[in-house]
This record gives sequence, C-alpha cells and structure tokens, in this order.
Amino acid sequence: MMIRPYGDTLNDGAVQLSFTLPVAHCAKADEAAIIYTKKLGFKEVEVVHSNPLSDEFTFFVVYGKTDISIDYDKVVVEEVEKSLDFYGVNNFIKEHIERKIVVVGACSGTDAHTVGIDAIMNMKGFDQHYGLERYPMIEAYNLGAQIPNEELIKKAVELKADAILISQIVTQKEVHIQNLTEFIELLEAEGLRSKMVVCAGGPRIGNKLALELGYDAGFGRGTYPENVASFIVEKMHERGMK
Amino acid sequence: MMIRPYGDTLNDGAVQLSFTLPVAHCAKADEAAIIYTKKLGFKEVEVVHSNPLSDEFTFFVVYGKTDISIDYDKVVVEEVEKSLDFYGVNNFIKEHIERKIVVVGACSGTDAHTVGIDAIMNMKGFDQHYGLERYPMIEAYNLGAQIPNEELIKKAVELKADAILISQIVTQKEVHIQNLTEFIELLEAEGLRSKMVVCAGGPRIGNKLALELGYDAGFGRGTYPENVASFIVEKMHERGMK
Amino acid sequence: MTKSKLNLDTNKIAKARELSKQISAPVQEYIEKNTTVAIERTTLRMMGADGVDSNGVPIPNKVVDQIGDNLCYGATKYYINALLKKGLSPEELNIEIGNGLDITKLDFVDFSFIEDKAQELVEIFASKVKANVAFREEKVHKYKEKENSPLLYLIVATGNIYEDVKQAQAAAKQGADIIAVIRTTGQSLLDFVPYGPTTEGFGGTYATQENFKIMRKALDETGDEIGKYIRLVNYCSGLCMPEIAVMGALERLDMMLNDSMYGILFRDINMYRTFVDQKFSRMINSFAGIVINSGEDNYLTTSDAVEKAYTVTASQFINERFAYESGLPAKLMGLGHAFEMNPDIKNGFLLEMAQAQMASEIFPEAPLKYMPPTKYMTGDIFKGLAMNTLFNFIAKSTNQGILLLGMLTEAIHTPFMQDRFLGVANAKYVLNNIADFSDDIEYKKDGIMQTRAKVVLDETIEFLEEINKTNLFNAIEGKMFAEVSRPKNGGKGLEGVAEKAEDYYNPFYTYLENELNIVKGN
Amino acid sequence: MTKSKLNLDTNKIAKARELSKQISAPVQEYIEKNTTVAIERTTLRMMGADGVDSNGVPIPNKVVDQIGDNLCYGATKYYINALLKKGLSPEELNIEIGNGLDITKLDFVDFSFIEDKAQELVEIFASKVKANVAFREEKVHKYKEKENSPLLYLIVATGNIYEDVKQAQAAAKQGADIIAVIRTTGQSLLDFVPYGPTTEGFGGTYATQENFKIMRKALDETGDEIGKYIRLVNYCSGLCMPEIAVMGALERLDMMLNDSMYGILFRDINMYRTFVDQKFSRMINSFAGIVINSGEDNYLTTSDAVEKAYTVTASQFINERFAYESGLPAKLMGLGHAFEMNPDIKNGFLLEMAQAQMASEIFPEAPLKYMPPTKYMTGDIFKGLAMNTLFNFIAKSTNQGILLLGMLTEAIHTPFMQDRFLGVANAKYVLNNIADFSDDIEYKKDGIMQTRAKVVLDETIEFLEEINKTNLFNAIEGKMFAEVSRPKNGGKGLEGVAEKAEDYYNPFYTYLENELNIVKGN
Ligand code: B12
Ligand code: B12
Ligand SMILES: Cc1ncc(COP(=O)(O)O)c(C=O)c1O
Ligand SMILES: Cc1ncc(COP(=O)(O)O)c(C=O)c1O
Repeated sequence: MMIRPYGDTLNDGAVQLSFTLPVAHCAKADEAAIIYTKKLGFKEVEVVHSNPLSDEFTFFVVYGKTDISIDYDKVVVEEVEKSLDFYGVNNFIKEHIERKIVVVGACSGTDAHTVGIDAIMNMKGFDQHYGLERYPMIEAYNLGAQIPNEELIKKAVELKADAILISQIVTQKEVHIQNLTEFIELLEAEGLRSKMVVCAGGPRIGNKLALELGYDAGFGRGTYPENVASFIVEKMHERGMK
Repeated sequence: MMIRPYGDTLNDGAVQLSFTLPVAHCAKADEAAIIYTKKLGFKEVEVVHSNPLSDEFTFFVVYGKTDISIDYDKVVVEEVEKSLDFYGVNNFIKEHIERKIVVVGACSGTDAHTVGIDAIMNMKGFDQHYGLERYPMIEAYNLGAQIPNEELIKKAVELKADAILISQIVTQKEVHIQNLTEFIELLEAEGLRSKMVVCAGGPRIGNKLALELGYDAGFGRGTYPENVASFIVEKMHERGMK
Repeated sequence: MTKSKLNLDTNKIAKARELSKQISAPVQEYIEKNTTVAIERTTLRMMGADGVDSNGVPIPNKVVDQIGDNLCYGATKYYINALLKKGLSPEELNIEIGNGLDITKLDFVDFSFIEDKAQELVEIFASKVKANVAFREEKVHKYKEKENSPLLYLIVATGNIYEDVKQAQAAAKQGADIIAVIRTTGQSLLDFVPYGPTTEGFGGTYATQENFKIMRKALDETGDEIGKYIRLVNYCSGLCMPEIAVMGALERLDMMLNDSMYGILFRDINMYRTFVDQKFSRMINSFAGIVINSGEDNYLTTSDAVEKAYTVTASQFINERFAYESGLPAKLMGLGHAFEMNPDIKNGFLLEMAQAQMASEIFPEAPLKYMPPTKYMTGDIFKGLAMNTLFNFIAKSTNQGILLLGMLTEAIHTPFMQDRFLGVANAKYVLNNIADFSDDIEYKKDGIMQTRAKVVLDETIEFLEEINKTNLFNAIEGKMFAEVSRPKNGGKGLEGVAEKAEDYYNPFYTYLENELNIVKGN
Repeated sequence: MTKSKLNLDTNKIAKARELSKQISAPVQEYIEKNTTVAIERTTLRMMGADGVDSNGVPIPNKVVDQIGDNLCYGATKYYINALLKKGLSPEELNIEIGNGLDITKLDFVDFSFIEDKAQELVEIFASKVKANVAFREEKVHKYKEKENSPLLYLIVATGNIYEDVKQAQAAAKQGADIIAVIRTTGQSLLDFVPYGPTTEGFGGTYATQENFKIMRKALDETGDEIGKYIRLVNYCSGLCMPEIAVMGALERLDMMLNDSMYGILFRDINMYRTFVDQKFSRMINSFAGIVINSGEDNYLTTSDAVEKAYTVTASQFINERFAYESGLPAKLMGLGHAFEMNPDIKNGFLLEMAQAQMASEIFPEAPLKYMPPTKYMTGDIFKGLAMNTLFNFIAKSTNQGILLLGMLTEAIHTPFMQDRFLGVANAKYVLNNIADFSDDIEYKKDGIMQTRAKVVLDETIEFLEEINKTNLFNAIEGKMFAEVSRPKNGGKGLEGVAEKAEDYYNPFYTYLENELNIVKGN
C-alpha cells in the first residue's frame, strides 16, 4: 500500500513545516522559503507565516503538499517484542534459566540523567510497572549516572552480570553515539561481548540504532521494565546462557 | 550564497515537520514516518511524538536535518514595489494622469469575505492606513462580496474603471484559481484587458501567482491600500493611460 | 450556577429583557400575518413531500411553484387534496408530481376529509419527531458521564459527505461531543434544499436530508462504540430556515445554527422573509428538542470586539426574545458569543473573561455557545495555539455550555484531521487542569472585570432603547447592526413572502403552536 | 506586593524562618573554621592571579598546589610575598609561575609589607567591582521602562561561545531581558576553571572568564542598540563556586546560579566542601550586586511535584537563611521553584498557582525565579506550548520576578533559535493580555488554593523540624532531600577542604565580611 500524508483528503500529501533560514526577513526571504520547500519535493507551498528572529535570521511556518509516497508494506520495523509481564518474566527465568540472573545498569559517560534508568530498575518502577529490583528472579544493580565505561565494565564483571543496561539521554552533537560505541569496543576488546546481553535505552534511542551500534536491543521513550526484562531473558535462553 | 535551515548551528539543516499518515498507530507507523521523512531528503530523522487520530490515522511530530540547500543569490522575488504613500499617490495622479482615476473592487465569485477588500477600499481603511475611498484623486467603488465575474465587468465598464481589484479569500480546492482565471478570460473576450489595470489580492495570493494568471499584480497578507494604489498609478503611467 | 461574580444590577438585566420584548412586538405582529415559500415547503415536507424531479427540482419547490399566488391559503390543503383525490401515499404522490402532475389542477374534496387526513399526517410527523426526542434523551442520559463540560464542538468541512464521515468519526473518537458539518459556501442563498448524498462543496458540505441521515448513522455507530451520544449540528440559516429545521427534526440532528437576524445582516436576505421564517424554524427546533445556536460571533468578524461588545449582548437579548416567542425554552438556547479581541490589547483577557462571564450570568440556563478566536488568528500557528489555550481557559472558568474548538490553522485552511485533534487535546488539557478554578476565585469589587461588564450592560441597554425607539426594521435599515444597512425591501427572498389569507390553513403550524404553548399576539 | 490572597498564617512563616536559622547554625560554625582550595584560588584571582601554564593548568590551581598543606594559612600571603619579593605586577608574576616559579620557595618579606600590599590589592579589586555595580545600576535605571515584568530569561547552549553570542543577541532582540549561558555537561565536577574562549561543549558552553567577557560585550552592544540592559547569567555551582563568582563579579555578570546545597544533592559534591564554598561565593555575589538563583526546581525533576512540594518551600527557607548569613539582601535572592506537576492532574493549575503565590507571599522582596515545565514535556510540541502558556499565566498572576521561558522542544533538543523566539512571543502575549488579572481576583476563602498553600506550609514546618532535630548534615546523609543520600565524607572535593590555622590570613574575605556587615558566630 502506497501511503503519503493526509490533510483532509486521502493522499493530498499535506505537511506542516517550520524552520529558520539564515537570511534577513523580507519578501525575498519568503520566496526563498517557498523555493526551498519546493526543493524538498513539495508543491502548492505556502509560507503562511514568517518573522525575523534577528537581523540575519527569519523563521517560517510553511504548509505544502507532496506527491512523494512510500510503500507501507515494505516498512520493516525491528520492534522488540513485548511479550512477557512481571510474572511471565520471573516464571520464564525459573523454568528456562533456573537461577537468578544478574542485571547491571547505568547512565554512562558524562550523562547525569538518572530518571530513565531508575524507571527501569528501581523498586518502585514507573507508571505502576515494577522495576527490575522488585523481580524475585533478578538481581538488579543500578550504578546510577555519570558512570565511565571502564568502571561499568569492571562492575559488571565483578557482579557476574548476565546483562548490562545503558541509558543515554543527552544526544547533543551525537555524544551518545560516541559513548555507546566506545563501550561496545571496550567490551569486545576484553572478550566479554558474547557473554552478556547488552541493551541501550533513552528517549532518542531506537532499536535500529542500537543494533547498528552492536547492541542486542534498544529501547526508546515509553519503555516499561518488563519490556527489557522479557527481551533479556528470551535472549539469554536463545543463546543458551544458563 | 548557499543557504539551508538553521537550528542551532549554521547549516545544520534542522527542520520541524508534522503530518498525518493513513495508518494505525504502532511501531511500524513510527518507522514509516521516519522512512517517509528520509525520502523527503532528511537525515537524523526523529519521530519525537506520534499519536493515533483514529484507528486508521496517526499524527507525527518529526525533526530532521537536511543537506539540501539553495542559492539565495538566485532567488528572484517579483515584489511589488511599495513606493508611494497616501500623499505621494495623490500627487502622482495630479502630476502624471491629470484627472481622477476610477477603481472598482469586489470580492468575487461565491466568496463572501468582505473584510479584506474593505480594508483596501473603505474610507476608514486598515491599521491606520486610509482606504482608497479617502484618496481625493481616486474614485473608488467597492461592490462588496459574492459578485459574479460578469457583473463585476459590467459595473467596471459602466463606471469607466481604470483599475479593477479582486479579492479572493476562500482557496479551498483551488476555487480562487478557477474564479480568477474565468475573470481574466471574460475580460479578454470582451477586449477590455489592456484598458484596465487588474489586481488580485487575498491572504493566499502572491504576486507570482497573480502574474501567472494574467493579472498585473497580486497582493498578499498585510497589504496596505497605498501599496496597491501606488502600483495602479505607476502602472497607468507606464502604460500611458491618461 | 455559582453565585454572581460580576455583581451585575438585576434590574438592569430585567430592563434589557423588557426592551427586547417591546422590540420584538411589532415584528411578531408582522410574522403572524404572513407565510413564505419556505414555510409552505416545510409543511409539505412534514406531510411527506420529498424527492426531486428529473431536473433536480425538489418536489416541495415544484408544489409551491404550482400553487403560485394561492400560497396565501397555505400549501397543505393542495397536497392533502391530491393525496386523497389520487388515493396515493406521499411517496407515490411525490413521484407523480415529479413526473409532471400539477396538484392545483385537481378538484377539491370536502374540506372535512382534508382536515381528517391532516390530523393523521400531523400525528405521523409528531410521533416520528417525538421518537427522535425520546431516543436522544435516552442516549444522552445513558452516556452522560463521558461528556465534557463544556461540550466540545468540532467542525468538519471537506465538501464530501463520505470524507466528512471519516473526519467526524475520528473527531468523536478524539473526544468531541458535538460534530458540526459546515455548509458549502453560498447554500444559504439557495431557495431550495439540494437532494441526496453530495460529494462536492466549497468550504463545506451541502445540507441535504440524505447527508444528515448518513452522518447521523455514522455518529450513532461511533457513539455506541465509545459510549457517548455524539451530537450532530447543521445550519438552518438562509432562505430555507424552517425547511432545513424539519429535515433536522426528522433525522435527529441535535443542534442547528439558527439566528433570528443572521441571514439579514450577513447574507443579505430580506428582513421580512427572515423574520417570518425564523419563527417557524425555531418552533420546529423547539418541538424536536434541538438546541439552536445563534450567530453573535459574526458581529465581531467585522466590528471591533471591544468597542462593539454591546451589540453581541443586545443581539443575545433579541435572540432570546424571538426564541421565547417561538416556544423555545432557555435550555435550548445556545446563544452565541466569541473570543475575538485583538490579542495585543493589554488586559484583553480580562475583558474577554468579563464578557463571557456576563453572558453566563445573564443567561444562566442557556447552554452558551462560545466561539474561538478567528479574526486575529494568523499563519503563526504557535501564537494561535496560545490564543486557543486562553480561550479554552475562559470557556471553562465562565461555565460556557458549548465550546467551539479553536483551530491553530484557522487563518490557513479548513481543518486538517490533525488540527482538530490538537484542538481537542488542548481543550481537554485546559478543562481538566483548571476544572474548579472558577469556583476558587472571586472578582474584585469594582475591578476591571466588574467595571467592564457594567459598562457593556449599560451600553447594551442604551442600544436597545435606541432600537426600540426607531423599531427593529428601521434599525436594521439604519445600519445599527454589524455596520451594514439592509433596506426593508432589499435583499434576497422578499418575493417568497405572502400575506396569509383569512382562511389560511396550516394544521402543522397550529399543532406546534399548541404543543409549544405559544400565545399569539401578546 | 498586593495584599495576601492565600491568607497564610504569618506566625507559621516566622516559625519556618526561625527553624532555618537553627538549622544553619552548626553549618555556619563549620564554615567559619575552614577554607578550601576554591576559596584560596578565588582570593588569588582577586589579587590578579590568572592565565594558564603550557599544560593548560590555571595559575591559581598551580599556586594552590604549590602551597599544599600550608593552605590553612591562606594563599594570599604567598602570592603577595612573591609580588613584593620579585617586584612584579600580577600579570608578570603569573607568567613566571606559568614558567615554573614556585612561590612557596621564596623567603618572606616583613608581614607589614604584605599587609600594605594586600590593602592596595583589595582596593583595586573592590573598585573594579564597584565600578561594575555602578555601571549596571546606571544602565538598568536608564532603560528601566523597556523591561518585562517578570524579567524574561532565556538560555543559550550551543557549546560554542561565538554561536552563543549570535543566539543570545537574537534572543535579546526578540525580547529577552536575561540571557543565561548554560554550562557544558560536567563542568561542575572540574576542580578548576578552564581558560580562554571555548568552542566545544556538550549541552552547554564552558564557563571561562574570557567567555564571560565576550558575551558581556556582545550583550552590552545589543542592549545599547535596543535600549535595554540585558542581564547575563552563568553558573557558580560545583567545585568552583566562589572562583566563578569572582570571575562574574569582575566581568559584570548579573545573576549566578548559586544554591547552597545543589552541588551536594545533584552533583554529588561533598557537603562540607559545598557549604564552605557557597558562603564565600555568595559574599562575592552580594558585593557585586549579583542576583543568585537557587535550584529548587531540581527537586522536582526526580520527586513528584505535588507530593514533595514542601521540599521546595523548605529549601527556599534554607537557601534564604544561608544567603542572609553571607550578607546577601533579599532583593538579590532569586529563590527557585518550578511548574512541574503532571499536566493530567485535575485542578493541577490551582495547585501550581497556590505554590507560586505562596512563594511570592512568603518571600515578597525576592525576585523569585520560576522554572517552566520540563519533566512532563514530551515530543508533542503543541501540548508543550499549551503547558508553557499556562505556566506563563501563573508566573504573571503570582508576580514572579524572573521567568525562565519554557521551550516547546524541551523534551527534544537544546533550544533552536526559533524555539526561543516562540518562547518569548508566548510570554509576551500572556504577560500583556493578563497584565492586571492578579489584582482583579481574590482567592476563595478556604478554597482549593488557600487550603493547598496551608497544607504545604504545614508540611514544610514539619520537615524543617525534623531536619533541625537530626541536623542538616545528617539529614542530607539520611536521604531527606531529593530522595538521595549523600554520605558526609563522600562525594567529590572533600580533599580540597582545609581547617584554617590560627593565623589564617585572607584580607579579601575579611574585607567582604566588613563590607557586608556579616556578624560572625551568631
Ligand atoms: C530531568 C532532567 C534533567 C535533570 C536530571 C535529574 C536526574 N537525576 O536524572 C537535571 C536538571 C539534573 C538535568 C540536567 C541536564 N540536562 Co536534562 N533534562 C531533564 C528532563 C526535563 C527530563 C528527563 C527525564 O527525567 N525523563 C523521564 C524519564 C522517565 O524518561 P527517559 O529518560 O526517556 O527514560 C525512559 C525511556 O527513554 C527508557 N530508557 C531510558 N534509559 C533507558 C535505558 C535502558 C537500558 C532501557 C531499556 C530503557 C531506557 O525508559 C524510560 C522509561 O520509559 C529532559 C527534558 C524532557 N522532558 O525529556 C531534559 C534533557 C534530557 N536535558 C538536557 C540537557 C542538555 C541537560 C544538561 C546537559 C543541561 C546543562 N547544560 O546543564 C544538564 C546536564 C546533565 C548531564 N550531565 O547529563 C536535554 C538533552 C538534549 C539532548 N537531546 O541532547 C533535555 C532533552 C532538555 C533540553 N531540551 O535541553 N536534566
Ligand atoms: C471573518 C471571516 C469570515 C466572516 C466574513 C465576514 C466578512 N464580512 O468578511 C464569515 C463568518 C462570514 C465567514 C464565512 C466563511 N468563511 Co471565513 N473567515 C474569516 C476569517 C476569520 C478572517 C478573514 C478576515 O477578515 N481577515 C482580515 C482581512 C483584513 O485580511 P485579508 O482578507 O487577508 O485581507 C488582507 C490581504 O489579504 C489583502 N487583500 C485581500 N483582498 C485583497 C484584494 C486586493 C485587490 C488587494 C490589493 C489586497 C487584498 O489586503 C487585506 C489587508 O491587508 C478567516 C480566518 C482568518 N483568521 O484569516 C476565515 C476563513 C477565510 N474563512 C474560511 C471559510 C472556509 C469560510 C466559509 C466558506 C465557511 C463556511 N462553510 O461557512 C464561510 C463562507 C464564506 C463565503 N461564502 O465565502 C476559511 C477559508 C479557507 C480557505 N483557505 O479556503 C478561513 C481561512 C477559515 C478556515 N480556516 O476555515 N468567514
Ligand atoms: C447563525 C449562522 N448561520 C449560518 C452560518 C453560516 O452559514 P452560511 O454560510 O450557510 O450562511 C453562520 C456562520 O457563522 C451562522 O453563525
Ligand atoms: C543551582 C544550579 N546550579 C547548577 C546547575 C547546572 O549546572 P551543572 O550541570 O554545571 O551542575 C543547575 C541546573 O539546573 C542549578 O539549578
């Protein structure tokens, strides 16, 4: 099925855009915004609003329509399956792994945002979903924030971690990519990669990105603890980790 | 000068988009929105928000960056010059045309929005700018709204109009294009086109569009009476209309 | 209603009501003496006249054309006579008429047969409408607790009834309580109602009985799915006020745009025609339990909302009076007003709040219809959203009844599906977040808001006094409303007015007058 | 201040102040007995120590390292001795130190010479700062009427000071009154201040004296252009509190983020270190007429804003007390709080308004710093804009002093230039549109808002009583703040604390104590 945006008629291709151009506010600037938007593939482009942000910058609100479409059937989403709940995870561990598993988590690098990893790990959890610390079959260690990669690996080894959870919230100038990459490289250098399930998470982290960076999975906004827990235990089982 | 959008760093190409796709809300839909936005020429695409509008439609807020740029120096804007003010226009007429000129205006077709044409023509004008009726050297006739094209032409002939002003506010399904085109065709059919300065106006009317449709000029949002008045008198002078 | 915040002088309010009564009196006198093509077509529809001929001319129009100058006797007897004479059902008769039968050419049966048949048809009509009322009441009662307060009102306006359905169902699922199908540009100037489902229109969709039916069904379905009674709105303004009202009554619409003077002022419809038509349309709405929406917001699209605030209040009083004269109870009076002040005004919020609160205190039982900013909306959708947020704030904190949701793209296009969603989301956020704010504050004595309300009320009374002095017809001609002059014999549709003959016959009109306890000539 | 809307019990407020005084007493005792590497580096900077060596180590750090365990005597005498002994100006001496000179290796001149020189240096320093204060006062006075109320506060955070300048100048032109240059991630954990102009940082730009100077100049220029004094903000939190404060005093910053406990709780800096440092930093800010901003908003990023509202109020009282102890007058206390409740809470607006009004009534002279929604902001920029609109509404209607503008993209990225513009535009619209709303309403007696404020104040007192019982050090260790436990000897920077020797010498500290009329050991 070919799809494109919908304003008020199927396939009208209507899209709202807003952006700033580094030019002074004038009729020419408006025209530039129209030309620019057309170059992006839009037609019937209307600059419905523009105003100066300074002598050198102008902000535009633009509506346009486009013929560009994509085939929805060909969209593949590597979505992490959200199969088990709190009870399901614990039973799965009892049944298939037959021992408590160890999960170590942290918000790593210079990132100081603990709330996300806390939501996943802390006892009280998040939005009425218990965190991993409450899972009887999981031994969960939350190292907190601003944990250097070396230290995280050291701790994981010390605690005999089956899985490592890394949270990355700050993404400005791609700092999270650097940090996540460095972590995987270190882990591989120490020959530990295959011995652990490694997941990344954060509001700007997708499963796709995580896989590209060499992680087993990535978890974005709105993740619940049981989502990552199910993933870990099923992955461990799949890999025959006991 | 090549330019592209600016978020917080020159040429970062950052743009905000929002649109609806005709698919149910799910992870696949989010992925589709990303793929779609990439197809528009964006990279580092993030679906920062999505939510269902119904079982078959999903709304997305997306940020992306693009390398597409345009050459600002090559942007040509056929801007109507805004040269004269109230006094300037009247003096210009006295000096160069040497008689009162006649301007007939209307909001034509089925369009019932009088406020725009009133802003241009009525005595009291708009935003502290006098309307054409107040110009001593202009005889202005505002026919109001919902005036069929035939009637407008008839009236213009009757009143010996030098210029006709047409306002079009409703643009849904391109109804204004139809109506403006019909008017010019009628005028040409009657052999009157060259005898009158013909201007169109309205919030979605640009000078470019008006020229394309065969008008002498087009006036968009924020036009003041003196803008169109200067244009008319200069155009008349240019054409040697006396 | 909680206790007064504005401390308005109740004697002044009573005074304004008394003036409106005086203003309406000569108009009522005129109304009683006249009928119109629209009223007769309406009556025909009540009897079952419907459908179109091969040229697309509606049967009711054909009949009225046939009757011509005899309209002063009412169309009823002709149609019933034809039914009896031909021994046909209305459906069958409509086909015959469509095929060319001129019913005025038939000999008359004895009038007592006509009266008996009329009795029967009135009852059929009345029972249909009563069944609709009962159905609505049951559903509203059943689903009460899911409703928002104020009710959230969204428009759809694609021009295509089937697209409208999609948009409307989506809107309902997003949280709308009310769906209005906006009419196509210019329908108010048609002196007939188009027929059947329609898929083309500019800026809106034709109001046809079939379109009403299609949308009603769709909303009932969605309503049952989500456990809510979704109200449906259309427009009975223009040259077909009562005709569309009766279609709405039959198809169970729940609200109708229906102003006593809108057509005159904003559509240049003749004033006599409008006044006569509006009464019957309101009687029908009243009988069908349909909430009317008056159009005071329109004043502010051309006049300044600060300066001319009193015209809104005055029009509310006049609309109220005309509504009472049509037997319409206060609880069906969706009197209109709007948030249309220039957003750059210092303390504009206080002036808007005073105005909205004033309406709410003066018309405590009326489900006031509050219109969002439109005139000062621009392409700056972000500014627009902020204005809508404050508008929703005032709507909730002054206890409005019907909240027309602002669209962030108001200055750009008729709403996209997402625009509507953003409108609902914004309203729901604000309504819930400030739920009891109104109860938690008081207005300062003689503060800006109290003073503003007092001034506007005074100006209103002064204005009503002037109107009363010249009389309403002259006032309208004299440009006292909306800055336009409408000559008494100008505008569209005057030719459709006919003075009733001594023996004018309209058992439907009479039935409604009795049902609604309308006292004549008061 | 208008009259009380909340009807708070003034005895309770006095009680809370008394408790805070008791809570701070043992801490003050500790503070008086100790100095830190940061304080000594600060003093060195006051004398003119500046610059870096070839490895990028700042001269003040080098000197403090040289002094080592002798820090308990204060760094002043070593640096002055070197000046005298070498007959160099500070600039010349800095170069020597950079090249390897160890000033502790020099023989001491007679102490009276040191004292004389100190006198001279104190005066040079004081007169620079006083000139800055005078300059600011003149400009503020001159351009007063263009300022918004509350002052509009915008952040820039590109990481590159030159980009920051562009963004800041644009923001000022758009209407901002205050520009804050956000610091790069992690600078608070550096035990030195980087040097020179910088162009790289994550989530913010390094605080360096050169960056201060560059931005100050740019804002002065823009300010003069648009006829407004643009205030400049930076952060003196972390391991360099007083050091950055003095840089700000010299470069005429106007506000400093400067909380008495933020570093402890949110950056895991040792509590003893922080308490000692914060006092000197606040003395400097006070002397330089710099408004401090406390960080109560941070509590709400991890705790629930409804449940833990009292921690905010308690922290305000504690911050106020510590500020008074540092000689800071109320008019320089930008005590913090935030609009951080879940937007889905019914009547959340009323709870937020009660909290904001309460702060305003308890600290009537303080220019309260009100933080916008951050935690519940999502990628739904339209919802976010609506939240910001209500936030601005409360800010204006509760008379806040400093309004941090909400960004519709808060959950997405550090602000784009347009985001900032939209923030200003929204605030300006709301502030003007509801200008006198606050004066025009009263809160209902014992209504939701009054009750809420009363409850929060009661909880605050209870909380302060508990803290007072265990003492502040134990309370912090015992997880009573921000749901984190900070061990007394844990965290960063404890090694930088040194107990003062009997003959500890710091004429700058003493000068400020005298200037600010700080009574010791009270
Ligand atoms: C709270 C907050 C703070 C608090 C953090 C307190 C704390 N103890 O965590 C404080 C005030 C300290 C702070 C500071 C800063 N912050 Co901050 N902060 C936020 C804020 C408002 C909310 C974040 C939050 O708590 N979200 C709630 C949690 C539950 O959501 P979450 O983190 O997304 O987690 C969920 C999922 O992503 C997922 N998840 C997350 N991690 C993981 C890991 C795994 C393994 C899994 C499975 C799942 C998972 O599960 C969670 C539950 O569903 C955001 C803005 C916003 N509204 O998002 C800015 C924000 C994240 N901060 C930002 C910045 C820049 C900073 C600073 C760098 C600013 C500065 N220069 O001072 C500093 C420095 C911090 C540092 N060194 O990293 C930016 C980041 C921009 C970017 N994209 O790079 C944001 C977006 C604000 C902005 N627009 O500028 N911040
Ligand atoms: C006021 C208004 C009305 C009033 C009009 C009252 C009146 N007497 O004019 C009423 C309530 C009657 C009305 C009705 C309708 N409206 Co209307 N209306 C508006 C509204 C709110 C403001 C328009 C306005 O007055 N602007 C102020 C004037 C001063 O600006 P302006 O027209 O742009 O004119 C300036 C320039 O454009 C220029 N200009 C204009 N004309 C000319 C001509 C010349 C020659 C020159 C030189 C310059 C010039 O100069 C003017 C001064 O600067 C807009 C929304 C909005 N905020 O823009 C919707 C809007 C225009 N309406 C709209 C619609 C759809 C309708 C209806 C069709 C809805 C319906 N189905 O019932 C009806 C039917 C009207 C019809 N038959 O045409 C849509 C149009 C969508 C589109 N792009 O097609 C809008 C955008 C609202 C929306 N989002 O749906 N409307
Ligand atoms: C009372 C009333 N009727 C009708 C309309 C619009 O309908 P039309 O364009 O068909 O006149 C409006 C629009 O604002 C209105 O207020
Ligand atoms: C008082 C205070 N200081 C400092 C900061 C942040 O600075 P840093 O990241 O450098 O600790 C904040 C941020 O919220 C704060 O509130």
